[in-house]
Amino acid sequence: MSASQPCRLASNSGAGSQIDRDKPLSFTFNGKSYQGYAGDTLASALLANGVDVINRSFKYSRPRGVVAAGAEEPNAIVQLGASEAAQVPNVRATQQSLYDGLTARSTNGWPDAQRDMMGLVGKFGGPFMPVGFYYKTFKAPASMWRTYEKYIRKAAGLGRAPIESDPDIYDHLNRHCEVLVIGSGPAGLMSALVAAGSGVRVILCDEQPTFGGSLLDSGETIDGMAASEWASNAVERLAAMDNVTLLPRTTANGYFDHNFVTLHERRTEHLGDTAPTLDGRRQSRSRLHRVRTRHVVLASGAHERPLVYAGNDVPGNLVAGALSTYIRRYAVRPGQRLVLSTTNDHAYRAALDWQNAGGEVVAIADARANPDGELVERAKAAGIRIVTGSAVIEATADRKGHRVSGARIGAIDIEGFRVSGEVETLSCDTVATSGGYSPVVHLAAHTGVRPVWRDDILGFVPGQTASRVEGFSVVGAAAGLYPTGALLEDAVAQVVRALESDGIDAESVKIPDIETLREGSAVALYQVPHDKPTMRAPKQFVDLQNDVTAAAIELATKEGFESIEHVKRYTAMGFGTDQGKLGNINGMAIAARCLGQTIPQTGTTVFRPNYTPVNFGAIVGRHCRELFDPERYTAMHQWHIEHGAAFEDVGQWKRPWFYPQKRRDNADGEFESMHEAVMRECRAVREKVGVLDASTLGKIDIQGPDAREFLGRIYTNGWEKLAVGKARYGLMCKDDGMVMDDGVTTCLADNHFLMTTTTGGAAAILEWLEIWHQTEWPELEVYFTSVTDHWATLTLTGPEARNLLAELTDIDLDRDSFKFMEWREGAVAGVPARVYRISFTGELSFEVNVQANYAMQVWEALFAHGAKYGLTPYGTETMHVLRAEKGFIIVGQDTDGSMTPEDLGMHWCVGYNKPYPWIGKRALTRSDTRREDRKQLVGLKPLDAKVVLEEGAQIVLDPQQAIPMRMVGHVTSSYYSPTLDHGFALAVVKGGHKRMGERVYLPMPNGETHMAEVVGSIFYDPKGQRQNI
Amino acid sequence: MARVAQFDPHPVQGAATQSPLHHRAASKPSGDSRVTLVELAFLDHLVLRGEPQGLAASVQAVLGLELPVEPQRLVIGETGSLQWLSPDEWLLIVAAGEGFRLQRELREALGDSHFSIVDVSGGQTLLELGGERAIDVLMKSTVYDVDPRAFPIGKGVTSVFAKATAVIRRVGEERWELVVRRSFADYCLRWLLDAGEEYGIDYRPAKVAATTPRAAVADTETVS
Amino acid sequence: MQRYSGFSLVKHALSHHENWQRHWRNPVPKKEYDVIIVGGGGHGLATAYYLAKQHGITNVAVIEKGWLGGGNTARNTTIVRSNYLWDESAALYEHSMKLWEGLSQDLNYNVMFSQRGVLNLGHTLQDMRDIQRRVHANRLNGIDGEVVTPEQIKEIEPALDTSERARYPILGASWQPRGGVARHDAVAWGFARGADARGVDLLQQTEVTGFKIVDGKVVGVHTNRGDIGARTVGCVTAGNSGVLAKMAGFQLPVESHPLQALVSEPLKPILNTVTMSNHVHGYISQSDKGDLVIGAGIDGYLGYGQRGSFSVVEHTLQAIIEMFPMFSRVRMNRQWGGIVDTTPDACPIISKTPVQGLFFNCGWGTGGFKATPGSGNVFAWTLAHGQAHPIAAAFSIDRFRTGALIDEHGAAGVAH
Amino acid sequence: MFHIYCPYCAEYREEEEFHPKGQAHIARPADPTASSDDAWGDYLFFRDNPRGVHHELWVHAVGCRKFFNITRDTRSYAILETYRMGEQPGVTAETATLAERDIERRTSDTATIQGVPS
Repeated sequence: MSASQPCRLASNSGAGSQIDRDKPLSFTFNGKSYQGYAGDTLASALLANGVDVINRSFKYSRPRGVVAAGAEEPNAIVQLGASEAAQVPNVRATQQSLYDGLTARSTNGWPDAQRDMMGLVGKFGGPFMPVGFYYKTFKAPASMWRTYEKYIRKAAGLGRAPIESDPDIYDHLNRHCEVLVIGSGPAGLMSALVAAGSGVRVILCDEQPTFGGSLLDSGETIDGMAASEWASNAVERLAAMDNVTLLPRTTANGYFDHNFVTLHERRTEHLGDTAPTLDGRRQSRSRLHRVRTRHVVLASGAHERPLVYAGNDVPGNLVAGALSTYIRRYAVRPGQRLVLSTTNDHAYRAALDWQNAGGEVVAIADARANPDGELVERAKAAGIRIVTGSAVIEATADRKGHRVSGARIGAIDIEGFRVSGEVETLSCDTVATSGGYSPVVHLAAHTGVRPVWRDDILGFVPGQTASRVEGFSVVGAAAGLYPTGALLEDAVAQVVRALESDGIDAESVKIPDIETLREGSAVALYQVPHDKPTMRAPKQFVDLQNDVTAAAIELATKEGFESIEHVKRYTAMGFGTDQGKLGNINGMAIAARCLGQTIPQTGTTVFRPNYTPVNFGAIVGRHCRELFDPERYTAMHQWHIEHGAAFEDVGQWKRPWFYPQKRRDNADGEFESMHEAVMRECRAVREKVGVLDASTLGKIDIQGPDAREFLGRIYTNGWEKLAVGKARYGLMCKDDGMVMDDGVTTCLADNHFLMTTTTGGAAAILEWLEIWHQTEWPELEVYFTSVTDHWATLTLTGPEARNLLAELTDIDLDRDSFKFMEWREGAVAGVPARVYRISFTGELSFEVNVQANYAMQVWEALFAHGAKYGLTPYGTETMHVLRAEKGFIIVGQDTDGSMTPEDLGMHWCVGYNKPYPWIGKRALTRSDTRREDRKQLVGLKPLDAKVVLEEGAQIVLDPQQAIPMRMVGHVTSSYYSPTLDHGFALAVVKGGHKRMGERVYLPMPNGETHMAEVVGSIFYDPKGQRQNI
Repeated sequence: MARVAQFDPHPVQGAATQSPLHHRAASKPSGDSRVTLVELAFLDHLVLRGEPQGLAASVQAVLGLELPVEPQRLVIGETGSLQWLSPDEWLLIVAAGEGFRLQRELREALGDSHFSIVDVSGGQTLLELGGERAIDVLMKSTVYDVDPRAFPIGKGVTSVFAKATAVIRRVGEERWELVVRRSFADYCLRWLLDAGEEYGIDYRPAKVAATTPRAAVADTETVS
Repeated sequence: MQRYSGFSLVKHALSHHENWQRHWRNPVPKKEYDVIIVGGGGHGLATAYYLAKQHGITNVAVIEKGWLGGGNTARNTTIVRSNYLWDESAALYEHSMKLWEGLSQDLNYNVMFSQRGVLNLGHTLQDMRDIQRRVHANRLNGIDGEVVTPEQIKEIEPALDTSERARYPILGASWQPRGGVARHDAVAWGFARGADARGVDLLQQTEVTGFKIVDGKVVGVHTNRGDIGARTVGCVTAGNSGVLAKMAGFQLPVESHPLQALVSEPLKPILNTVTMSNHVHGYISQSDKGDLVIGAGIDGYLGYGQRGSFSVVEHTLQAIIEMFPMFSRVRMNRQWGGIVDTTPDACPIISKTPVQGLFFNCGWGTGGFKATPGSGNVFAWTLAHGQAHPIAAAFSIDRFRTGALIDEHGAAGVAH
Repeated sequence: MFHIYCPYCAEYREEEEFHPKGQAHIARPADPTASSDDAWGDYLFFRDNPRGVHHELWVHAVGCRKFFNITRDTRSYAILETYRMGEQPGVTAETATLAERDIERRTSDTATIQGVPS
């Protein structure tokens, strides 16, 4: 063993299949530099360096070290990352591959995990912090809770979030296959081989960098080769097939309905803090595979379960199998003198490996009276002392509590839950335990399949699969099947059956030859009795991450928490980042003992995604930042940018909001304020001519002999008389009578209409038309096609609109031949166009519609000719002011899903006598819609002309009343009108249509109260003459 | 009086035309691109709707294309391509300027039956994606199974594309076409360039000339 | 009832905590009760507590088919606020808020109600109009709230990206300082302990299989532990309300949908407050344990499976990263789902039914947790008086027939 | 994440392409004026909410844009059939197999599930 890595076995030991001793790597832990090798995990490298204390515990701040070797590790949690932006909180050292320059810190402990001051709080405060203590205190005085809470929050949590943005990217790959095999141990590899041989698409994933699972640690011989060699041969065969996708470093984290599985592939996390570029190109740090598969083969193996005994959290306590893993894969023997406590034969392998690696096995305490399996015989033959009917009842610690110093072993009476004989203290630095295995059933539970307890294997296995998870098999240790020969045979049979269910013949596969060891049966032991009662014994931890002890569970049950869910929630057992992979079954067993029940009576364990934590970025993939949500552009978008438009988000569209110009009166090139720009744009439209990019309006082409009938059913108003060449405004309601959309629809030909919708409503309205057509009126002959994007719409409006357009078109624009609410076809700037004389501003308007690819030609031609007419581009804000002056509503602004056409004063737009009971008609006669005091749309004129009422301001009739005030409505739209030179608003007011001339009040947060007069909703040109000039 | 208003959107004289991606420059040339992307702009796109029995013969006669009645089928011929979109909806893509003539001929051939033909040329554009890693780019972008085993040449589907939608069609061994809506085109392009970055993506803007002549059609049928 | 305090902890430490009493008994069902409450979640337990405490009705059973507080009480994101738009809703949730403010002391149980404040972000001009409308209405209803600017938001919650960079930049927010979060399980346990101490029988693992109805009047329930008589029955069964109503022979205007939530791994304190966004669609707070607690939208389909679709989780985390780009490397620990009973107007039903003596309190949709004390309080009054509490009157089933809906959709696209 | 057979596209497609649209087979009253306020309220707002077999309307929104029906178990989320508009379901609550009912036993939400810690 080298001085720099005191626990690393020598290269001639033959151990260390995963490490490359030719590639030493340096890394930093808690500010101190260490060396490890390529292939190490951070945990193996720390153990190799003899680092015992890796973190401090969450509640009692006790020193903690490595317990396990994989995803189940509860203790060895670190903060990773050298730079701020690359910080990753809560990384399990057992799953983090070592890379050169890796920088890690303990997540807890002040000033650090070695010399922690908070430990004092845990040591001396601990007795006053029983389970659930926080529910019982910190209540008085009530005002102090936030202060107590501040300290509680500081003490809680593990790592910290970075406070800079992630420099890396993440992505998704959608995959489809016939067979997804999760886990590459013996059962997984065998399953993949069988499935791949049939030619179907197979994905094999494993969370480890190397495929093989338990075969990598196994001393078994398969087909005459070492198990790990057999595994690598199998992987080579799979890699050569083009129907197989191999995904190492890839964890199956979520199993969703109908065989959808999320796999998280860590592509670069073993390479550095941030993802390196490849040939100068970015690659994703990690990738989420969204897999849809015909069959899932769950080969996720089993986790070894530690025993629960006093002092079981002191560094140097490990699960037995982890010793074999560290020795065989990483050539690390994390100690000198081992005491093993077991309930089964398997764990003897760890003791034999320890001894083979040059360590001393002080004793094996076997809870069974007469263990007699072959491994037991081998241990005896190796001269190891075996103490039967016994267990480690307590691990003792050195003075600082940083390392195991000894093990107290005693004869135990399992049935009676007591220490039944003498207790002997053995000096050692390592205690390893095994209470059997827990099949990794997590994924099976994600879609609601309940695990069932099996007494014969002392573990939960996935329950019988229901028909809805057709295409789901569980193989190997995950199914509670452990002997390698038997599980290979079973895996082959299950996969063949699965393929046959799809009519696929699987090639016959030879089952490898394996020697099968004679094995003694295991005994059920979870918490080891102590010579003191549980409540008085030194702490016996069940959930190491959340500092949940056996005493806590006992107290919880005494306090009436009898459901296992209550026990878990009251104690926080299983709520850690390991989700109780090591502790849950022990906790259930302890609860069961306290309640005098069996484990299955006490409850099953249900797991939720994720199996292991996945960073948010990986789940988000590329749907972030500039790709978070589509930005929709019109054909004139670049022009708007070039002309300095400020944009408004309307749905996904970017619409010009206003176009601030450089102020003429300011030499510094300062830009107009929004108010100044809008006033200028408004004046331009009212006095000269403006142009709006209205391309975002929804447009639906409607063709068919029943198109007119359909419109009559879907709109509130009548369409039977609309002549070809004319257009009409329409209102749409839902069948509850509330307005949902509006727009102008044009009759293009007898059987042909063009409907326009609001910008935000376009997609929903098309679906609305389709649902009525497809489900209610399939007999109507009509087709709907979206042409929103096909047509660009350029709205020219203002008194000079005709003069400008006339320069560019061959259409006769004369007011008597091209009337208001009509359309014509012709060329505009040489481009074929449909021109509609409709107006949303009250001014003379022409909406020019051209195929979008030609829109810029027309737009630029307008400006080429427009200067002399004062052509001004205007945005949505000006559009809002101008339309509000005219009392034109905006659905969604002046309505909120509770307004009927009548509430809006739009009786003129309701076809009361139409023959077909159109959508929304019936609701207009319901008792609530007939109420006289419904909120109705009105205009408000502030008494102070300079005041612009706040949109959303609430309206009251009596400003003197006490709070809560009786509110009668609110302001829906409010602007300053440069034309009228005063503020004005649209509002909804209870019974408003009968309140004309009344005074109302709008109390503001600053104590001011605005006064306004209720007026009609049309403020400008009430006779509508200007649009007809 | 006409039952349906037909409209030829193309200028007689030819006019400046802009694709939805006109503002996007070509990617920097690189020797090792494994994905190529080019916009095939200014083609004429028509949506044809009706009952297949009624349409098939006329479609065959006018377009020389078999009307695909099998779901997800794409038929390509000299006139252009015709793709099944739904049991009563097809997408016809033909050369620039051809759409109006074909629409007229189809309407004549179909006579009084109930159908609809809608020009959507300005509303969408076509991108051709190619190269050995084109499939990976697609897997990053759509939930549809684009594995060649499940997606033979001559198949086309409408599916999710990033957070937009696209018509996705396979036209060659490593050649795919995407039909995207005009207003989403810039987003889709940005997405594709991002998704293709790690494979080296070579993007070329539309190759077509900046003016499109009007097809030789005598007069337009309009309402008066 | 054993009193809890800091002193009691010290005292019990001396006896190794061996003498703590049960939180509640595990009684044998009686033949008959004055009132039966079906559903032992937060709302049902609160109803029982206030029936006993305020109305002196203690011959009460709460019948729970699983474990107390095991439904949506155990599965929500624990947000408490009262800044609802409409007068009727505002009155109900503010009534609840006032009860929250003294709840730990009233129950002698620390429910960890933490008034960390709630931000509802606006990202579009219409968002801001809606926010202003709601805040104005709240203030005149006596509910705290103000409209805050992006600069003020940055001060309240520095982790939020308030820059112009965002796809949907934050234009402002409503801010309710009295809003916050609470420890959800403790709410159920506190009410249960208080009800039990006043004589209420909490019957767990007891499932109602039908109602005994004679001449249109309820006289009791059938359960898997035998029939139990009662003159008044109140159903507070959230996602299962539709199923219960069907047993009683009528339909409710509710649909049961999956609602998902998720948590990160525990982190050191990083968030000060609760942040919610309708527009980018997600909400987030940090629990005392350090987890980021994140809520998603509901799945559109009916579902009793307590799970939803992964795409909803993806969309939610996209929204969270849009608002908090710095959380990209923070890891998601676990997701789960509840069953929420939604109504067409996103408001609850607290109502008599076609069966005399049978009342329902349901339809809380995605927002029931915050209402727990208020809902229990008005429902207890309703059961005690046989008619709707004045605050509950507007929440009758009848509104779906008259059309007098209280449409909160406008105010709460993501209501929680 | 449902895998849904679209009866018009004749293949299984991903859930992201579809939207659920509520209960299937809700017919609008032929003569709304003749329906009482109560009956109209029922039509608008009152829906089946079964814990079990449910017939629901979906639309293949990003696909063929056709509406169609799904018979689905709201406990297990198993899709028992999909069928076109105008067709009647082949599977109903009454005909659902014993095996399907058996799901209730195994997926009942009364059992234990992990929730949010705080």
